[in-house]
Amino acid sequence: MLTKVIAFIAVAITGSLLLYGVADFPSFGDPNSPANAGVEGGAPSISQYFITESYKDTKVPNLVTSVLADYRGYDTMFETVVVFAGGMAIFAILRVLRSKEEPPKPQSRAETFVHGDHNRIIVGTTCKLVIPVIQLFALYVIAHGHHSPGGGFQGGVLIGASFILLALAADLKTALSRLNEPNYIRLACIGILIYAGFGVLCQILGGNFLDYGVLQPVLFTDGPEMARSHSMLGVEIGVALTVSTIMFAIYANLASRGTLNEGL
Amino acid sequence: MIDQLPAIMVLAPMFGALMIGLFGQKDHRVCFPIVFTSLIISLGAAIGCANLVTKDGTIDYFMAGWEEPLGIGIQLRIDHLNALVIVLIGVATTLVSFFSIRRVGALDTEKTPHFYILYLLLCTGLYGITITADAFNLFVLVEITSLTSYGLIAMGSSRRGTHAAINYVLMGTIGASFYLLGVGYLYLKTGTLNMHDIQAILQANEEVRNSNAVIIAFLFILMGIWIKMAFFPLHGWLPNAYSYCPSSTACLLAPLMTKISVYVMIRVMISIFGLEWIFIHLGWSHLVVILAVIAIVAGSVLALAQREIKKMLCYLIVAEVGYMVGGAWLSDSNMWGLSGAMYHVLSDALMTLCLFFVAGIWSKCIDAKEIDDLEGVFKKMPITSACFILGALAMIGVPPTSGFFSKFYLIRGGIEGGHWEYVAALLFSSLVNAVLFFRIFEIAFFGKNPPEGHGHDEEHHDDHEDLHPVLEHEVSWRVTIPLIVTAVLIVLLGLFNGPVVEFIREAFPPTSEIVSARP
Amino acid sequence: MSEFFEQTIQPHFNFWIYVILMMLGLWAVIAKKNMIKKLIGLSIFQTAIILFYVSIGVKEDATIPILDHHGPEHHEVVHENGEHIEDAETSAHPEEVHEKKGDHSHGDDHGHDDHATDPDTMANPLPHVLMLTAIVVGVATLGVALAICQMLFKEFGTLEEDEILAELKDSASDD
Amino acid sequence: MIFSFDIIILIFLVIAAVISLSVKDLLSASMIFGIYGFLICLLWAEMGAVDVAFTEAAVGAGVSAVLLIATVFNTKRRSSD
Repeated sequence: MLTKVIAFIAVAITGSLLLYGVADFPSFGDPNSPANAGVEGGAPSISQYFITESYKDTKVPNLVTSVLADYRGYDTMFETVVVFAGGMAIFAILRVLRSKEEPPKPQSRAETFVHGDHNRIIVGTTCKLVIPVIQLFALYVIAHGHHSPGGGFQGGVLIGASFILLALAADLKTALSRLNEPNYIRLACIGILIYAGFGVLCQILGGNFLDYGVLQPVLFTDGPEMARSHSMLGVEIGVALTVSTIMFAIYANLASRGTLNEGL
Repeated sequence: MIDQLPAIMVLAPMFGALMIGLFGQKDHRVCFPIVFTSLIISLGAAIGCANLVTKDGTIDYFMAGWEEPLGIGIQLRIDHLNALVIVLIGVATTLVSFFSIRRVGALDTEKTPHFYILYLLLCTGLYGITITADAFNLFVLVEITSLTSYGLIAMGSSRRGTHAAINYVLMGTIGASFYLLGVGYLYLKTGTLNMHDIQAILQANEEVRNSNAVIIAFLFILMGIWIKMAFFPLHGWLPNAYSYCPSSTACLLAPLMTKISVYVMIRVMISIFGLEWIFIHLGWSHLVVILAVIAIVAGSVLALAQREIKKMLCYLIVAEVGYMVGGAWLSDSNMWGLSGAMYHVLSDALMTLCLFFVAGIWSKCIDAKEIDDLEGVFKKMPITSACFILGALAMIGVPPTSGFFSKFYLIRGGIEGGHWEYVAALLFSSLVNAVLFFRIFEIAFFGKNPPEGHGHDEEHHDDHEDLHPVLEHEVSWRVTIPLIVTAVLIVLLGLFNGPVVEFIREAFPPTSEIVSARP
Repeated sequence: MSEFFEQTIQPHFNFWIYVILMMLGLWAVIAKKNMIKKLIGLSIFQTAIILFYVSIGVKEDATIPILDHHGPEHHEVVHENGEHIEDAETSAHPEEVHEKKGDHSHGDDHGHDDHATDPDTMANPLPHVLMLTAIVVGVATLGVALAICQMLFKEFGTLEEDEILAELKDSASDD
Repeated sequence: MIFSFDIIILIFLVIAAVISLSVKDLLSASMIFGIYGFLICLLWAEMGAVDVAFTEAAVGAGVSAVLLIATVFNTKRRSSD
């Protein structure tokens, strides 16, 4: 009861403070709000810069992709690192490496999930049909992230989800036989290495970290803009690699309590 | 090459982590060399950057080369405020990495590479937090440090440790979210995320500066950082999390995490909102100093009540956080309080590192987790105990150590700012520290009760093998050397307090601006 | 009635809801006893912040932040009582941009290479970018927290906080 | 952005959040949390944040819900609150 009272007081105070701040917000959807158009009398905002100039800089029509992978590429690299760190943390916490664990208790899941053979067949066949389509779509999302919503992260989650689907429909062993443990950690590392490798390559060629423009001579493009555009694709592939493997790794560890021998 | 140093500093540990992921899983012996190399590269880059700052002043580094207009890219900035902090991070992480070799081996051998991956990513996060000049980038890096430290704390800890870890996750995430929320309010009002750009807009535009949203933004950023640094009423997660986790983790997290959060608070105060606005326009200074006083007193009293060594040290951290927050908010006209707080970040990190090293060694080698277990430890482990005495003296504030000088600056700030309650709390806390540590000295030197119960057998044993216990119990050089280095650094930082404080003070805006604006 | 609606409710409605959601999440984190419930609360708390950020970037009558680079034939914006019904793939027509903000010198020639776009026709991309990162951070945190929950369950056999605390107290008194 | 749509989704969102937090069966709570994810994804698509909506559809409604369900299966399904 006491916690409820404390919670109520904390929530009431926080909420009223936030509402107090909301009172002098610009109204919702106002194109001239400071965030959208800069402070009155000041310089035009950076978001306007992104909308008007980013295509000239990068030749990428999807502004979100160009801001994500180029202007704020440093953030995005660390976003990938966050995913990697999360995967590693889950591994460190949960993974049981010595197989002294008790055998799985099947009766606990029998009460929630009743598998019939018919379900197996229907689910298995559906997954066989659906998983390649998901993966193909994921590749499209990664590759077409320059022109449509999507990009490395979304595509990566989709690939990871296709593995999770395989693990759910068949079992975890089947999914792990496609992508086993040392390999998914390695692939995750390679993903970030691709990303950071682009950055370091830029440093070697004389630019700042992630300054894709200087990659022009290496990528044989027409100008620095196209070099940026192509590098972004490379970077997105790195993100997708890390995210897909780590998403699967998180699921595999959580579903099997870290033993990796039986899934849901 | 030289202008790439900031990026190298942040990225070297990350590359180290990736290399371990690629090559370290099969053969664990390659892990430590990689860790050591990458940390040394970072430390070298940090020292290089600090050296450049002393020569040329502030270094700006624009990620991806997006300089104009300010704020479209991500800016890194190394100035007088953080130059020493990055060196501190480099030194502390390198020293702890030595300490962690044996520790991890004992813990869970198969997870060694993963421990080191988390360790190195944590270092990346800490470096990144310290040098970034982008408010949102700070959030991302804070999350990296948080996630890795959740993993490090929960890995291989006891039942209590696991419970502490989940509390830490909940509190830490709420703290980071509050920070993010505050940044969102600021972004909504100013339209930019670059700290210096935000400050320019706030200074130029009176209406924005005095709007509710900006005040709420400041409040929430502050609350978020306070949760992260375990400022007293929000400290609940810290003691259990740090005292029930593996020692090498505690040695890494306890000195650095809270101190970096204090640094972030000072950075936010100076680089986003501006001291003038905070101290004169808002006038929350008295309130925060009173909160800090409560934190100092509560932390000290709670520390006095503990029987476990690590828990006692954890509550001392809570008290020390009170010192630093209070010091930063003293708002004295010469900013001695702020300088003292920043100096105390350095000195307290070293003191905490030293004490946690010793606590880790004790808990491992003679299985001493409670104060009563320390009977006669000074005889068995003279080097470790000597370092412990030095760390304890610094904590109490005895002259040649850095602890004395940081308290000196803080008290000076308190007197000049007219915050007598803060001065009193500081003295009270020093007194409590003295009581605490002399209690330990007493037990460790003379034993709690004379060893009659064990009979003459043991004494006999001691007499005959005069030197042998020393060799037996004193741990290997890998642990002793970092400890001695830390102890020496405490003294050195104390001896060179003048230049260090002068160096830090260059980061503050000229005092006249604030003095002239005072009512 | 409609005027009241437009002037009082509409401007800040999103922000109110975000506060409500956020407080629901915060309340769950503090008051709920079950760890999974706390984590669901935490996730709601985080999505509320994301909702806040995305609401910052919304502009009335603006489309998604993807430039149309196939030439002008795709542009169609229907005007109806000052409300726009947009095709999701189009950006607004340059002519009408001029009506709204006459002081822009560019935007007339909407050719293949010159994509001078009026900023008001597109949602602000920056909050979207930031929130992509925040979502990722959120799921990583959720995963780690769930892993710790499983460890808790392994050690205590329960996920209710009061039972865990009681057991911790018992074991402490045993020592 | 269509405002009436906006309001309807926001109200549904609050309802979904309340139900998800008040249901005693954790499996249902996780499922409703997935629904919450889909609703918020819809809201973002409607606000013009298509990339965020896409990510949320994949992460919030998909992976998060699956991770929650995985944990619920491996622990207890009932909760006291």
